[in-house]
Amino acid sequence: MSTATKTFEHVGTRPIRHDGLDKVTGRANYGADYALPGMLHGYVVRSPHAHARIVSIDTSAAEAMAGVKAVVTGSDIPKTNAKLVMGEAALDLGAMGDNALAHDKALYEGHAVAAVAATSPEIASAAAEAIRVVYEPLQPVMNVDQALAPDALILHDGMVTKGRPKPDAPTRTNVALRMELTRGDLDKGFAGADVVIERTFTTPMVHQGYIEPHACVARWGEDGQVVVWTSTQGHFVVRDCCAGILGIDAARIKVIPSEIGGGFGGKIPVYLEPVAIALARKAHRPVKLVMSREDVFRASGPTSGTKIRVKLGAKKDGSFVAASASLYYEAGAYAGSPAGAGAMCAIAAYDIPNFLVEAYDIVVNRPKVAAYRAPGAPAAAFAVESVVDEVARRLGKDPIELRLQNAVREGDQAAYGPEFGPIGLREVLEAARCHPHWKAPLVPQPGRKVGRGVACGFWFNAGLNSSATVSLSADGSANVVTGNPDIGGTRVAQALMVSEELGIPVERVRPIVADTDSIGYNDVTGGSRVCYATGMAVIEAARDAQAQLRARAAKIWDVPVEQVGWERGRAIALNGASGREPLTVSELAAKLMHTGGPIIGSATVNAPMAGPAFGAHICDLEVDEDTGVSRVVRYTVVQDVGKAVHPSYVEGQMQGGASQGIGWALNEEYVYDAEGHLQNPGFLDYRMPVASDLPMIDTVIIEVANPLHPYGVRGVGEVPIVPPLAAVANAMHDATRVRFTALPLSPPRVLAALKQRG
Amino acid sequence: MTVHVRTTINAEPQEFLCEPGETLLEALRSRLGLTGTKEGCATGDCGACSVLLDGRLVPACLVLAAEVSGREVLTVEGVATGDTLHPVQQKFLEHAALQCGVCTPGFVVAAKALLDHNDDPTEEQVRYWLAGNLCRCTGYDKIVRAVLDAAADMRGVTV
Amino acid sequence: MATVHFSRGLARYTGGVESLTVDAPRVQELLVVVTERFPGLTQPLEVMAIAVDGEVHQHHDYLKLRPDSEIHFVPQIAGG
Amino acid sequence: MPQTQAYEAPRTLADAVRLLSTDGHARPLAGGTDLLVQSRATQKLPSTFVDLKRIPELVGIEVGPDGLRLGAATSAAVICEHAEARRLWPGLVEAIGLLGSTQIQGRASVGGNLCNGSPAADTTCSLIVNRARGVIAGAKGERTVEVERFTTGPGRTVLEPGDLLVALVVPRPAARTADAYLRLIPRSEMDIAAAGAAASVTLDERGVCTAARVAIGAVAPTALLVPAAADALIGSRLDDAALRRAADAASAAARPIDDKRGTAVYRKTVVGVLTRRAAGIAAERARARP
Repeated sequence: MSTATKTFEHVGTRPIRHDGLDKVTGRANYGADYALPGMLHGYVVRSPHAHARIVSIDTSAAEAMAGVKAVVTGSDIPKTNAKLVMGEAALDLGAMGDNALAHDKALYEGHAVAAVAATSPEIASAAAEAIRVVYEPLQPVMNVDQALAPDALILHDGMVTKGRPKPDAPTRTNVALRMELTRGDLDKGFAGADVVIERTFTTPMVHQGYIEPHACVARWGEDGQVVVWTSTQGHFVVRDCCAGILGIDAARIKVIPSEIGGGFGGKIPVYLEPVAIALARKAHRPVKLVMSREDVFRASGPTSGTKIRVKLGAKKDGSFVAASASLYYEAGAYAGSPAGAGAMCAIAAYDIPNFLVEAYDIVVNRPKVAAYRAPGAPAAAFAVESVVDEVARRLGKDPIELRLQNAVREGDQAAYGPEFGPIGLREVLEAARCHPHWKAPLVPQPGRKVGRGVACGFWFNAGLNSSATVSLSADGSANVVTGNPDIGGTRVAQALMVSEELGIPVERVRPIVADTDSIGYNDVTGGSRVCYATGMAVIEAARDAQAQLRARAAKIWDVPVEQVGWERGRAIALNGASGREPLTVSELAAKLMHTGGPIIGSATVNAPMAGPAFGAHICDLEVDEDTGVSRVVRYTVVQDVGKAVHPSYVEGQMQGGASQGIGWALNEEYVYDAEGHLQNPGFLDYRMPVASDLPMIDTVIIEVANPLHPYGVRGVGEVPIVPPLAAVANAMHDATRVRFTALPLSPPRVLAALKQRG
Repeated sequence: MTVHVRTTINAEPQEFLCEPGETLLEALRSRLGLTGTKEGCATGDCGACSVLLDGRLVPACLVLAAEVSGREVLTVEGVATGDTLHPVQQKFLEHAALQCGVCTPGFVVAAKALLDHNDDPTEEQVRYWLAGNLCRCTGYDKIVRAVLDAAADMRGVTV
Repeated sequence: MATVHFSRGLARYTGGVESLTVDAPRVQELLVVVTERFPGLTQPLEVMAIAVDGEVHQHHDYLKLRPDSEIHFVPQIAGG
Repeated sequence: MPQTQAYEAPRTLADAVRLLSTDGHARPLAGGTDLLVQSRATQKLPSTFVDLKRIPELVGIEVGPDGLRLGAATSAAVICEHAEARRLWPGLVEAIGLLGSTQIQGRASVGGNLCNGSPAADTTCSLIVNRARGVIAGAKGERTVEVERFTTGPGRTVLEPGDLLVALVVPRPAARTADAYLRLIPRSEMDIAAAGAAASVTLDERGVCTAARVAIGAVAPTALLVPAAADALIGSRLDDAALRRAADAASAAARPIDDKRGTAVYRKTVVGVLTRRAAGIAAERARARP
């Protein structure tokens, strides 16, 4: 059956999520909610310097304090060169261990240098103060320009630029990687252009801003078995990282995921877990570590600040003929910014015959960046979609028309390599063009200017590895077990898939996120992959169970299994075995023990590919030209989701991604002083959108089936953070006629530009 | 000097000992096992620890545990009546007004406080009332709709 | 014979050669042939994934090649 | 970090003053929204928290013939619910209503906002333009201080060790007098002001401004009373030209700094805009009054 015409009975409905009741009543347990008998409280000592050599650490006074049970430093974390293959990327376990507890150098303000475990939080923090760390402060390297300066201080001796030919002589560089994408003949392309726009853009380092700080409890059993309770996007990755960093067999570590209070990519790396395990090993008692909000801002997760140069050439008729772009991304303290992904997304929406896109991954004395929702793509889209907007204005073209004219379609070779299968960019743009929002007149309020902007966004989405089991109970209810922490409603989506396959009402399907000992390997909840890839595992597991149920029906009917079909959740007798009443799952389940025992369907998928997805956002913005204060007053998100399994949570992803992007565009930024001290490590001055900052966020779900998934599902969660930066900036341009090339569009910056405009 | 606190929490008498500098949030979570009240910032900027103190919405991270002697505290664990959810809780479920859910207890308590004194708020009133509750997942759209719908539901019940 | 395509960027390390036909059963053997022929490609290819007939693979060593397979090198995607 | 040794909730003013004057490291606790955050951030916990909220003089709001008396520890939420206060001092009550989120409103007090000594405190400018005075109790007895003299620098006030701000008293506005307060924050809520301006104007029967006070915040080490801005308004009909002159005077008086909340240039500009708008709103309100 083609997915386009496939009709669904359960998928596409909006049942109440199974974990919802516990969450609205306060019963759900998050990372910091665990407590064990005899548990100690940990405290992490962090560097006050952005860049410093660690000369010595004296822990003796702390260790001598009553109630202090363990102290650890970098010397408790073995140095390693090991890499861990995690899905798409290799994680550098050496860097991760050094980030968890610094060995030789503190590489950013907040870098962990030691940790203590004590019988109370108060004793732990007092002991932390008693730890004497002698630093030799070094000049901090705070941004791309400083890192690339000829006389720049080098963060890591021996760093070589990957992607470049091996140097003959040792080099000193802060550039961890250079990559490029090319096609055609750039010079010839630009020579044929009637309009060429070239601009350089900057975006600030921003944080994922999950509300739940990182937290974990670790227990080192006397039999050497380690148990970790933690809030993470991937407990298998926590297990494998801790095993690799500490040199323990993965099989000896069991990681139990808590409910997770937001991640957006920032809860993929391990920060606290190896430290908690090391403390628990020394103390012979369970240890709890919780980050403060300041720790979260200073020492976890942000995504790269960037500097991006874009040049785009178009003919008078609007067709794009050439593009070049250079992307410089701050990696933070260790290599690994999403510069490459940014480069691959930059012009992915457009069919451009000649291009050169190059990307640089640059280390600086800021926290090591973590993934953040479509990592790398929003900054690249801000730059490219701003320039596309400018080309449209220059040519007097409708910005959606211009994008439609150049939009990639099925069969085109993507700028980043492969050929596109069925994709929904044109459908998305058509829907945006037809949306009442795009046609509505702009009504300025007294004293305010109003403008409208539009922008596209693209994300690859990921497939990767997932396992699932579906087990049937004798009463006809079922458990579906996976290994992906549920951040935004994936459990109910998985239950819907089981309902679809087996005909069991969704409230009788219980979805479970199991620990690392209780289900096969699962890659992280990330890459917008859970509904897609883990969903495929769930569907396959359900179909496995369904096949077994058919065999049981065959047994009951005493017919060959080939004569048993499956329709709307019931076993039916096919021709040759007619006259037998269909058997429901409940009826079959009631006879399980008479027909061969329990039924467990299971599946493991290794999905190398996913369906890429596009979105387009429309933003109306009001700006007070006397103060530079702006507000988003109307916002519409249009996105191809393949197939919406639970439309409410699909809309929620679209709305949430958009609001994060709006925050990035308007007010969020890491503010460092010249010495590398973060000035705004709290929610007061790191200004994420609050309820009164935003309008309702309208959503339009487009469903262009993804042929790689049995229901046509595509990843949803990441695309919606890609367009807002440019959509907001383009709206600001529409309102003020000023092209902003630097984010955020904070009131002082806007007012300064308006004054300059005159 | 440990402080002895006698108070009422979720309509039940409670007694506990605490440190004089300990916050209500710390006492609820680590002494009383009421972990439904969450810590997102400990500086009063996120609303995850919202509780009602004598019916007034406050951040539990900026209240000393010792202060609640002789007073009444309502946490998210006390919002439902037995098995019956408060309309705000029910509407949060129906509207999918939560994703990760860690901000949800704070929103539930704050929204209940709003509807306790204004059962017909405008969208703008809901947004400003809840401006101290950060949610990073939803963009607030479904939360605001859920609260407005809960208000309508409550008016329907009482009219 | 599978055909390997080098982007203009990579062609800097192949002396301008933009494609090459290679007789190899699997990607692993193909890469040996390619890097023996163009040793300068070794480092640049470290940060690339491989697209075989339009499908991108990160773990590609044992992937079987067809006689008409088309191979492109594409950047790896980090995180997600 | 040294631990707090005691929590005290005295029932009388005398007990509170005694507790505070006998222990130099004791700190008065009203709403705690600044005190608790700062003591954690600086790792300096007071030896004793002296909770003021069980002292009758410190809590409550009264509007009488002489004007307004605000117990220093009264929460913002309680004040904002007082209809008569809202009617008589709309700008002041709006400023109080801007103290943080709904949750913070349930705790934060005007006294605390003032004693915290922040140049960006939302209530200070409004108190100043309304000629508010602080009633201070101390070991040496009671005294009152005009609010414009209360703050002496960032985080510094006229309070001496053992002193306690008991209440704020605000005289009843004259006929055809009204106030307004505006602040500039990047978001719609939850921010500290990058600049703020309050104005109070008095009109005669013909609509001519006979008295005015203008105060600006977050643009100098303390909130500033700006007589030059008031002078620009007095004698005018509060027309656009007068409002603009007041704005220029406010900008000229501002001595802001660059920080994470705004640039000096920005603050100097917008404090004028806020002054113009606040004075305009105050004028409209005054015109609507008998």
